[in-house]
Amino acid sequence: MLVFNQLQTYLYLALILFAIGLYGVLARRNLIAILISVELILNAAMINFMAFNRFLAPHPAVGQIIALFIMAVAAAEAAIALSIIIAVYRKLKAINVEQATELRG
Amino acid sequence: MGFHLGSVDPLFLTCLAIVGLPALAFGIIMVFTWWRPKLSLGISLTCSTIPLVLAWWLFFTVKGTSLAQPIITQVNWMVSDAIIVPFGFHIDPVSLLMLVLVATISWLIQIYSIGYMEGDPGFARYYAELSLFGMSMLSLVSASGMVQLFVSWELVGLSSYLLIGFWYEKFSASEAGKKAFVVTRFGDIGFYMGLAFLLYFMKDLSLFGLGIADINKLGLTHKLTEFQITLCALLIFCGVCGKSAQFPIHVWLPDAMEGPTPVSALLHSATMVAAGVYLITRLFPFFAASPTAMTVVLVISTITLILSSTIGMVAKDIKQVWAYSTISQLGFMAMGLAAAGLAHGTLFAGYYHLTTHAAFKALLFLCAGVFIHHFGTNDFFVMSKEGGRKLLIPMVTVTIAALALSGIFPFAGFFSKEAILGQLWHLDNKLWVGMGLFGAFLTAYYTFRVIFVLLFPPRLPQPRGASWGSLGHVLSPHCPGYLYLYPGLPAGAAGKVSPGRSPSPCNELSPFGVGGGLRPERHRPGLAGLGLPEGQLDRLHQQIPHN
Amino acid sequence: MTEHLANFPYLTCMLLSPVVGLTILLFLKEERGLAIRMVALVAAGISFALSIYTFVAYDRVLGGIQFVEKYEWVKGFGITYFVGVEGMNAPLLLLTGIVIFTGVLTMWELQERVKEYFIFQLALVTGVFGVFMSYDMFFFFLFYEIAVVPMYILILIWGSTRKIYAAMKLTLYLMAGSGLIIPGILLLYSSSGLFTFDMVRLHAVQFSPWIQKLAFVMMYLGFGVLAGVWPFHTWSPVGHVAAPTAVSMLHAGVLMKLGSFAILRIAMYLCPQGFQYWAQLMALLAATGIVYGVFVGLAQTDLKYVIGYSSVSHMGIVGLGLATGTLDGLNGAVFQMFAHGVMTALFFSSVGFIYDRTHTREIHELGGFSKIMPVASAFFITAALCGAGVPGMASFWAELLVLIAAVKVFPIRGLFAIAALVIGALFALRVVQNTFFNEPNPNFIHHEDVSPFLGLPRMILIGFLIFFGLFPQVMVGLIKTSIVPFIQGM
Amino acid sequence: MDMLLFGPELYFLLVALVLFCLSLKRQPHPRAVNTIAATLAGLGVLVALVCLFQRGDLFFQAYRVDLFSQIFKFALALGLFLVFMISRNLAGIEERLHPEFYLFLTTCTLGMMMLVSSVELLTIYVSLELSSYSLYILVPLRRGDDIDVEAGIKYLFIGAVSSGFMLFGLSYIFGATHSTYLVDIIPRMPQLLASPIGLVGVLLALAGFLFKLSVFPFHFWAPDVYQGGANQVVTFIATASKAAAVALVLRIAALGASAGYSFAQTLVILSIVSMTLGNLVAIIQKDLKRMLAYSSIAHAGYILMGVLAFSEAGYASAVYYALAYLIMNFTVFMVLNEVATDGRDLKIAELAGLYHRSPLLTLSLILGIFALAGVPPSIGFTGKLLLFTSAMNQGYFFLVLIGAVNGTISLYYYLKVVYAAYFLSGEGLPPIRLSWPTRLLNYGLCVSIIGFGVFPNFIVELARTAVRAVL
Repeated sequence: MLVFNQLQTYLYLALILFAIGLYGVLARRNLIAILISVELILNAAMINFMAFNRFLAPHPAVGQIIALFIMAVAAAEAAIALSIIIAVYRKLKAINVEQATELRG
Repeated sequence: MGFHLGSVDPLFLTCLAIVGLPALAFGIIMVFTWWRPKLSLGISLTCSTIPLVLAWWLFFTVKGTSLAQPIITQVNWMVSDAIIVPFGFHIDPVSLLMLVLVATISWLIQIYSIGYMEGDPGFARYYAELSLFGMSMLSLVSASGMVQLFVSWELVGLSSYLLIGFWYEKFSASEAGKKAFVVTRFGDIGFYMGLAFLLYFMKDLSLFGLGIADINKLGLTHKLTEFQITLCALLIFCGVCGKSAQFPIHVWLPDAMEGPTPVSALLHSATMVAAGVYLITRLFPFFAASPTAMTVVLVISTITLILSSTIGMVAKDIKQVWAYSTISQLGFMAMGLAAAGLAHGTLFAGYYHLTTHAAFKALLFLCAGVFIHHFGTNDFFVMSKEGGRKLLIPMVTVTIAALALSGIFPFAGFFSKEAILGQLWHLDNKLWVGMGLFGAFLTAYYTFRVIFVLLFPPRLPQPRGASWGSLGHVLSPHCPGYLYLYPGLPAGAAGKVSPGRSPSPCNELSPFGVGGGLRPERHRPGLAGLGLPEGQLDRLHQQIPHN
Repeated sequence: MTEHLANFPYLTCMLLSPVVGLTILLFLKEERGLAIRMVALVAAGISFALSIYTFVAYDRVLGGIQFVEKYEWVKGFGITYFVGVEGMNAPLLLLTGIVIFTGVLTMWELQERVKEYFIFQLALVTGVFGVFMSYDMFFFFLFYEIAVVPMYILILIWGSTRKIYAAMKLTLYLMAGSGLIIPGILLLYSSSGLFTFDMVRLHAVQFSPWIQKLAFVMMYLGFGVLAGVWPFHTWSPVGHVAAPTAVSMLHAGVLMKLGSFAILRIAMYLCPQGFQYWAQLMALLAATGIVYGVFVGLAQTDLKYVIGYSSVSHMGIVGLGLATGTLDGLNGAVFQMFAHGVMTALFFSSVGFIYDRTHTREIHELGGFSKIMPVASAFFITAALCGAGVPGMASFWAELLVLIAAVKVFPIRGLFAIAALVIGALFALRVVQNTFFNEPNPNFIHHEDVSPFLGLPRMILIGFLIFFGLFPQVMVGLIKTSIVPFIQGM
Repeated sequence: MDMLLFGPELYFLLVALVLFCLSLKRQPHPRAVNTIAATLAGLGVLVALVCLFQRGDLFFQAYRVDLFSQIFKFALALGLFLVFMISRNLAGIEERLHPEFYLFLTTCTLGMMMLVSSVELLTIYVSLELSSYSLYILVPLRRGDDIDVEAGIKYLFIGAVSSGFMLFGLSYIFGATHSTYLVDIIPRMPQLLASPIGLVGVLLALAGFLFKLSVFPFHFWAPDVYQGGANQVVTFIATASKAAAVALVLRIAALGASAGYSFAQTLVILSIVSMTLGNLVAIIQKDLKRMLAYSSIAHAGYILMGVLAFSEAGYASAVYYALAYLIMNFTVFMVLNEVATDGRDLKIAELAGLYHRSPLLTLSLILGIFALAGVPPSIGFTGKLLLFTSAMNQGYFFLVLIGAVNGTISLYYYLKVVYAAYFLSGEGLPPIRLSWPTRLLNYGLCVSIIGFGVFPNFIVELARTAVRAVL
């Protein structure tokens, strides 16, 4: 299929993922959901890197390397985020951002 | 430093000494010796005696000047771009005479005040302020530039304010001082604006120091349009109105009598109030160049004359009477000057009256001071009841002065008034001379109302004990004043009726003669068949072309 | 003068003397009151002496900028340390010297937080000296701000009468002014193409008319706030009332001059065409300020308010003089800056003394003060007379020059100004009358008069007023040496 | 490989290891840990100083050591050392967690040091995340209320989103230029920026750094984190991390230097909104740290003025201002830490009577606040004026005007602090005793605030030399 062999396809895919992630970050109230949305954004970036690597700069495997790095870093991020979310849950007995309203002004 | 004496002109130095010494006295007393009355008195007296001597010396030695050719000796006081302010002296007969007059009267007042102000807590301050006044007045009459004149003018106002409000704990006194200062300053707005306008109109002259001679030249040569001259002259006349208490801003002068009586005598009758009239005299050619301005002056002064005379007729306070009389006489002087201007005549009559008036009005006030001091009241009806006529010497002198004021022959007042009426006669509209005569009549009326009330009390009072003794006590410190004043007047007046004498004014001057400097040489036909005195000044003045 | 002396950094010493003084003060213990005062006095005294020296030693024949010190400061941004003296700033340096020296003496009896007080005052003075001597816009503005900001603390701690409000208002007004000044200065800096803050070099640049108009109006308004230009003056009476005595002296006496000096020094100097364009407005605002100050002042009952409003009207004269753009007007404006500075310092120091003793400044409460404190009263009366424009005092000449020049250029506005000023005499007299004359208030009878020591600073001020009143040429001649080339350059 | 080239990073890596070992102890002695950490950090400053003039490339040109980076490394080391100095009384964090506090601050510093040297996209990303994650952990470390985790979660999510943005933007840049090396990217930028995709890429890439710098619209975290985090942690975030962010913003913005109008205009708008918003909201704040947070948003706006000038002068002034901001903001935080001995949040009104409690602290506070407000003769003033100058040189008249007006607005709330410290009386509050290192620190800060304000030439020249490498 020709469409899978085109850069645009992947770029649009990434863009859609990015948009979904952004929407999730802004619209969701559940901390876990927000975390997943953030991961979606990162994934969008990863797809971009891979796609560019594949179609435009094939010689060095930079894009792939970057994608690997992003995975690792995202994993670390998820670990930290989850640990804080657990702390939040312990203190507030909820993981809803609406509960976190102490800081205002 | 910017202030260079330049070539040291002895005349300049002399004048500087005359003007500067009293200023020095003021400074020294105010800063260093204000808590030591005797020392302050000494300083003040020294610094007024030397100017007195120097003024007289100048009067006798300076020759060859005229209104048209004054001796001007000056240095630059401040040099900005278009504004160059000279500091110096304008010596001509008019200023010389006034210099002598002012120096003498202020010296006398200082002498007179030794007793009058004795024991006053503000004795030193009083002398400092008198010195300040002397300095400013001397500088006013001899100033070579308009700015210097204005400076002195304001300083005169200031010292007058200080002296009127001398007893500042007294609410009325400080109010009166303030009133005097403020009211005269309202006039000064006009003066200031007039000067500013003069400079404005004279834009093309980059080096225009506003010297008096320059302004006069301006009037004579009509470098400005008549409208401009009229505008400036009228604005300057506002200042004159303020200082010389012309209608409608004469209101301060009667209140100014709150000050110590010597102050009233000095400032508010003889010298300071005359400054306005003197200014018109000074700038006579300039004023004369604008008939409109002169007409305004004439109208205002006539109103002043009539109005204040009528008020004087009902006042009960002796000082108030003399105050209103002063206003009316100032109006009279201004009338004379205005008439001279309008009729292309000479400036001399009004100015002449100024000098004679200075003498007899000072005398009137000093006598009033004696009465007030003696009876402790200002009401001459009360004085009369309590035996005012028993004070023989003051009674005699006051009567003589009153005669002079009323213009009775052969006293000085007669000649000067006659001269003014003569000027008025030359005007086309004879209404003015009528008004002048009416005013002169009113003057005689209110003057002699006081004299008659004093002389003829309704019933004789119980004789007060030790009348002479107390009189002596009161009079002794004042003697020098009388020495000058009351023999002086008849002598001066007498001089005027002897036309055949030598024409030189100087060598014939009686040491007592205030009006001596104006000694006439001959008469010319005038009003009522009497001669209009025509002095040397007058003659010199005629050399100035009138356009 | 030997070569050695000629190269001596007089101006830097003048500038650093307060800095050194305040550094020493930082390390002195609060308890050592006398030492603190002495240090402050010596620091102020050195500056004072040097300011007199530069005033006297300035070579009037030679003219130009003298005592120049010039070092490259920040190369990359064209900032130079460039100080010098010429005719227009020598009087103002002298003024600053006078006011700070007398100010320290005036505050000799201060008891509360003495050390800090003098620290801040010396800091403020450093700024003032700096502004007057700087020829580099960066340093000019730097010192300008240094002079303005300590006011906040000085008023806040040692002030009186609505001080919190006053301090905040004053600071914000002045800082808002700075907000306009910075873009104005930088506009000139960057559009010159020279990338230098050096005013003398910038002066040679012909800016486009558009830039001149824009930069001028920004700097005029910005500096005008400090100069008390109507209608941006409202901070000034409030601030003067709230400030402690010596600060009022410095503030009304010197600080307001910073504004008008800056308008002259930067705005008019660098943007002559902008000035031409806005001169009408300047004159209008100045004349309005004069009239307004006089009439509002008449209605006040607090002595300091009276003086505060009189400052507005007197600073209006400075503004009017500047607006004329003529030699006479500018001479007069600079002279007026000096004269008004000394006069107001005298005013405030007299009022301060009275307030310290009686704790009131209400005119109707202080009757007959002359009876109780003749000397203290005499000082105030002298100042009042000077304020009323009585000849023989320095301000008379300044006003004369400005007014006559103003009538020439703006006849109607000039006449209004003259009328207002003469009426201004009422100002002074009403105050003098009600405060010092009449029956003494029995509450205050026991107060003692000014001691000779405290009288000394006031005497110095009066001395300067009268000296320059009698010999105005000493001042005008000096000012002229710099105004003449200034006008030619415009 | 010359060890000195990688000296500071290696050194701090070692420090991190040491601290890690300390954190393994069951009952660490807080004072001892602090002494060790502070000493090590102090040595770190020296190491950074020694390496100041190193030049070279490492790791296949992905890592460049030049004056620009070394200056920032020095600043970071200094910042870390200063924060450790004021951490003797670390009341805001439980004692058993103290070694972690030092450990993560050190790793964060390490990350930032690598960040300022990175000239390759992946390196940048990894270094950035290293420093960010350390901070994500540090913020919720605070003992007590729930606000710490709340702040932590906000910080984390906004940080994560912005780094997602950045990554997404970087991917476009990579796609368009086929390289991850800035050296290769920069020459290709002009044609790239002509296309919308390139512009979007650069702007998105900036997001990550604008987040660190708390520029609008990535500023939301700042007030909450400032208030929620432990005082010392916030001090670090407000000072050292800001400096690193400036360095990176400068590097990335240089990519857009040739973009011309639209890119610069975007930055102009961000700058104006940041400073206006920050200043206006700061006015109503009662909590000192929150106020400082908004002020930091405003200051980020100022710094952008230097960035968007895209000139040597502009960059130099931004560098100068970043260093200045480090010093002056630190001064204020130091006072805050000394006053809030129990690690609580400090209301502005609680500064009352500070003058009587400690004149020295008051002096430092006033100098710091005035420097933030841009009052001469402080570094804040000089820095701000240099920023304005360089912006004006590029013709941004209205930007400078708005900046200057903002200066006035900001003065209002800064003066409230001065007012509280100087004027409100704090009856009955005990005097604050300062240890001699703190005293020395106070003197040092005061002198440098004034000294570098009046004699800025050295730093400015250094900065100019440094930024030549970037542009």
